[in-house]
Amino acid sequence: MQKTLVIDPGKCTGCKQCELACSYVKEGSFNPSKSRIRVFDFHTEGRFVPYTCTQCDEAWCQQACPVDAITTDPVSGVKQVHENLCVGCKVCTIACPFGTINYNVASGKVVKCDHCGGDPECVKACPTQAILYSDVEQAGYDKMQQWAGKTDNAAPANSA
Amino acid sequence: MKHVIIGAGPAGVVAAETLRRHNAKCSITLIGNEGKPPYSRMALPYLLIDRIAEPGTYLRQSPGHYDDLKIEYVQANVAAVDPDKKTITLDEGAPLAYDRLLLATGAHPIKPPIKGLDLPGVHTCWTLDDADEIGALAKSGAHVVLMGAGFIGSIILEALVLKGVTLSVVEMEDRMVPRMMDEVAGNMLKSWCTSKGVNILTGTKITEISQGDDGLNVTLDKGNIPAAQLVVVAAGVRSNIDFLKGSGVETKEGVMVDDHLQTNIEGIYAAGDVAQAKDLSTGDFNVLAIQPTAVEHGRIAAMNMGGLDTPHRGSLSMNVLDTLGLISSSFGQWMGEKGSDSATMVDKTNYRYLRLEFQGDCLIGAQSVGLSEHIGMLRGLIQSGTHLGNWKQILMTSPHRISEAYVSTLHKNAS
Amino acid sequence: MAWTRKILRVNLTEGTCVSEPLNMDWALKYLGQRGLGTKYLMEEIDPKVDPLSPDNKMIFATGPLTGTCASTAGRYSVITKGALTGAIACSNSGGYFGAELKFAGWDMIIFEGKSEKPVYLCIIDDKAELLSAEGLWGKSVWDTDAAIKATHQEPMMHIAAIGVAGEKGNMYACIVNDLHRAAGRSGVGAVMGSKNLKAVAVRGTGGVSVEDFGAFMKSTEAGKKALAENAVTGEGLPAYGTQVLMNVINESGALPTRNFRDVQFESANDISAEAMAEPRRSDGKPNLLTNQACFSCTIACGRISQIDKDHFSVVNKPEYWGAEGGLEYEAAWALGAATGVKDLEALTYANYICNEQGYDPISFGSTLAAAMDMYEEGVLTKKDTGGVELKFGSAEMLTKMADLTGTMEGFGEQLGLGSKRLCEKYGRPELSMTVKGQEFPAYDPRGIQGMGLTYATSNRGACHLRSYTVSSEILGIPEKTDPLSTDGKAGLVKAFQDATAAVDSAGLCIFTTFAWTLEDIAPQVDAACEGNWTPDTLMEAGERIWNMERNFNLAAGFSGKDDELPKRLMKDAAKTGPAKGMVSGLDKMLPEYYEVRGWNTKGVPTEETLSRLGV
Amino acid sequence: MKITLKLYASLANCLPAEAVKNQAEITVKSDITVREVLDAHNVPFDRCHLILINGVFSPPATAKQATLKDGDALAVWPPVAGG
Repeated sequence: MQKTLVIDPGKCTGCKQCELACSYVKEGSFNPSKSRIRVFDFHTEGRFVPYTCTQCDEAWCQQACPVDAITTDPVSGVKQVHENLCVGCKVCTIACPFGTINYNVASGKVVKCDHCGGDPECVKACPTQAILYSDVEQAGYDKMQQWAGKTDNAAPANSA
Repeated sequence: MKHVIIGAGPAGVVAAETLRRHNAKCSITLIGNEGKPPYSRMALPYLLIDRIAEPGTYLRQSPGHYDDLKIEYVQANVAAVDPDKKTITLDEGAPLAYDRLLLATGAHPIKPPIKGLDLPGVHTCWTLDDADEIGALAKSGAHVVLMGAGFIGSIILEALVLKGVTLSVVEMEDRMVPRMMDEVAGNMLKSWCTSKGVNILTGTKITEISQGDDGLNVTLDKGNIPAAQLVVVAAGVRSNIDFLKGSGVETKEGVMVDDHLQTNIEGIYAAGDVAQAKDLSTGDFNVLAIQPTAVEHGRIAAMNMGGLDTPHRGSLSMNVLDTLGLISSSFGQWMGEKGSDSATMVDKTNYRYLRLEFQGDCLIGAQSVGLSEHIGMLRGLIQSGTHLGNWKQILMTSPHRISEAYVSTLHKNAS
Repeated sequence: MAWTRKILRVNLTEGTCVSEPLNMDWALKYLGQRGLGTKYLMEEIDPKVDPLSPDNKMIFATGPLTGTCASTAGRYSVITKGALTGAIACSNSGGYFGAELKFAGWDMIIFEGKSEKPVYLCIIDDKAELLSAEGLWGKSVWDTDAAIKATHQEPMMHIAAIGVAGEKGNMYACIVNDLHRAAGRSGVGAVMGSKNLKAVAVRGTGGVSVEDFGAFMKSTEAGKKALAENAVTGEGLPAYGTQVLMNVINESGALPTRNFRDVQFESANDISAEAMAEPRRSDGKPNLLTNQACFSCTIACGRISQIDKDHFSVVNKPEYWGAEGGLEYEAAWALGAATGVKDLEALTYANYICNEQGYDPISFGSTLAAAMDMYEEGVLTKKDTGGVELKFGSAEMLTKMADLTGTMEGFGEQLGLGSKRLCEKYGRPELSMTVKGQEFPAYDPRGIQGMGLTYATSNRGACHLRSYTVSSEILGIPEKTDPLSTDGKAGLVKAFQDATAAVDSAGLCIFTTFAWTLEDIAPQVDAACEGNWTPDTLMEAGERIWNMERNFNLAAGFSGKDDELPKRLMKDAAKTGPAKGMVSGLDKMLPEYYEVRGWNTKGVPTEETLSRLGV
Repeated sequence: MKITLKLYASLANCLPAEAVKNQAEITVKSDITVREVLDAHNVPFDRCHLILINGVFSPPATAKQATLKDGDALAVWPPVAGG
């Protein structure tokens, strides 16, 4: 069963525990600027929105990669960057219409959320269950997918 | 159904894979002509600096990838296309029949009509072979002249500097990357490169190259530079369409295609650098020789070839560049258009720049320097035509808040 | 590890920013933030300096845990000689600024001297520079925040700034970071203003490491679990915030009302957490919008509010219609009960202005209450107040005075003196409810006896955050003591003071101690830091810090005589509630306190005590 | 006899309908215990952390013994804190 991060901004308090957990696991230190998940703070709305890769079906990043450094895990559907293959050309960073694959200057490679191999640290670190790891059928995901569809430069297929 | 794809760049390979994904049985033939597995020109600069070995440039990494997908990979030059007989002629061997044909022959670097560009030591940087030859000449301490500071030139620029050469860049336009960025950004890049010890000559033309005692003498329309051990020509590219002469396939700058990426002849499609296809921003038909467009074309053309009616809305022009550590990008109508609102933030001291172009409350173009976080959002906003509502006004004075605007409007649209 | 081991020294007179190594010998004795910052200040300034002179220094200090994933580990403190008090000042703030400073690679910033022209400090990782703030001078904290982010095209920057109050020398001006979190007390913002320093803007992209990640992740996870499972930190604080105390303290007969004339406020419920959550009659929406956490905090007690657009305070002022930092208990008390105002929306507005222009709502409300007291007694007249009737209970007057104090105009300039100076100026010093020049917070020492000793002995002047015995005396945490008794309070206060100093020095929030003891905290500090950190060594560090702060004050000219409470609390008995008929028993507690502290009868630490602690 | 019942924070749900500003005057039998009052209003006793009778702390452990007299105010909170 494919699972995805289901984010409920209504529950987010803006504590950034997700960013700390992510950066610790991925970068080996507490460093929100290197986190694959980022909490946006809409101060005048009193709203906090955790934001990261939706592992979209279109996989713009994967398609755009000129050296096959990004693959889709056949079971989980997660798009993974293979560091040994990534040359750091950054084409994926402009191709991804969500802006969720980013260049890491220190490593010279791109980085993105990979669900920590099926046990996402951000989910475990969130004190308010604003980030859950659930089946893709969960509400909300479909809507994100619809939006993703709008960014496709192919119009919806009539018969797919 | 027999599908033949001419050209084994990203457009061709993605098309072959897409065909296979949607049809397990059809016959797919992919034709390359460089005697190599399909590889990516985007990766050449990284090969030059030994960050990767040649296999690292291959478009697909798993061995047996094409065999596994039952994609027949053929090495040949295509001499002609005969739409009446539905065959193509190869330079060797028997003609090849097709039911559907994809022209994905890409482009080739332009060699401007300047005397001396055929001399040894003058190279374009387009193929694996080119990279080998440049690599051999670009020795530490050598003086290298790079002709052209467009997108491709600027990508090679970094690799050359990292090789330890002394570099002079000669660009005839008034700034670097003139077709990707405006004066502010182009000059920011120039000043950055200059500060890193690269001699950038803009508004300057190479008039002649000749063999001298110390190397190649490069004559300029103004000023002088030392003799060079290597001249790299990056003066733009042109679609590979010569083989279509007389075929009846309509060409202008590239192969003209409709909104299904089909040419004027039924059953023949074109994709990638060779296709003159719809530009999302303008609605005009242009050659958009960039990697993401090649991939999109390949996928959409293949869907249509396979019988899945898939209109092409148009591709979005976009580029990202890393110039000696300074990252820049441009998207869509970055130069704005008539009646568009422009918001800019300039920080020359710290080499940061952001320019947003709006039509109404929609983003239609953008360029950035010194920003690399979430830049894909710029594409997302332009391509989706998202109405930014109140955020438009905020962005007019605070363009740096673009990612907040994006997430905010994305959530409103998604919920 | 945990420490970045780097200090940024900013000489405002010279305009220089220099990096220097952290003194690790001191770090191992004073931990960080409050303790270590105070140690540096002690070593570098003459305690007798005029707080507003260039010779005073101002230190922004993080704790070793700041920036880590330990719950609440996002704090920083501003340490200086306080403008309001002339005593050691250490104002602790949350939000995100402290962690960002750490991510930029700095444990501490030491500001010295005075800039000739307004400047702000811009730190982007290891690059620090002073930039002109002439275009920012006169701007509010909020406008400054937006302008600096726009200038640097950096939405991820975190900014600590002063508003007009700090620029114009409001004696209780604070330093506000992240728009509504403040290093609030003792006038640290006035010190910043006196140096012509408008703001500190930070963007950090480096990481914070700890000594033993394995042990650290284990101990911080256990800590977070304890906070989540504790009913107070896991449910009470996130749902109701600190404001839930309004009814508790009122019911207990310890809610200082109308400048401590009364100990219960008849309208307490109107300005309580319960009222904030209640849909308004006017527009059907509650005042409270949501809760917000500071960096790394798994409690999330912060209130975010929205004022009714039609309320008189904001009508036709759309800039105040959005969500902003809402009322916390202390602010609601000072702006409400202390002044007798029961209009929740008016209090919320006044609180916004405190954040926007950067001044402490506790001191402001208390000072306004003292002014009202003088007005009602006829000492102040309309002539003094610019025509305003300074009567207890007027919401319109409150919002007007908040505006004027923010910009230091009209009578606002007088209010900006603080209660002590204002009352002295008008010949009624006894009406100033202060200790060492600092206004009281929201607990009446007649109804909560331990708080009387807490206020009297607090090194930064009257303060609840130096030993929050309310926790024990009212809430029963960690164990219940009788709020009306003075028995054992000396020891209780000392224990709270020392433990609090340790928590403040680690980079953690004191609110964790509703669930944590030093037994929970020590493993987290020990895993993060070099040195041997146990509950005992933390407690000892806390005691060392307390004595050091005391020494600063003694050297600054304070003595045991300053460990006193205003006459009203010693002579005028509480009129209602459980404490009816009682006054503060400070005179009984103080000698005992000196004894348990190892101080002589004049309140001076003995040689033996100092040498035992290695001060 | 009459007492004033005051329930705060999450316990406010248990207040009688006529309650205003978290309190209601209720009629109860003489010598009623704290526990009996709370049970009569379905106040979850395990959530009753802070019990004040006329402002004076009454330990929850003694709720079954602690009796109220006419005119008393019984105020109860779930676990809360502030600062």
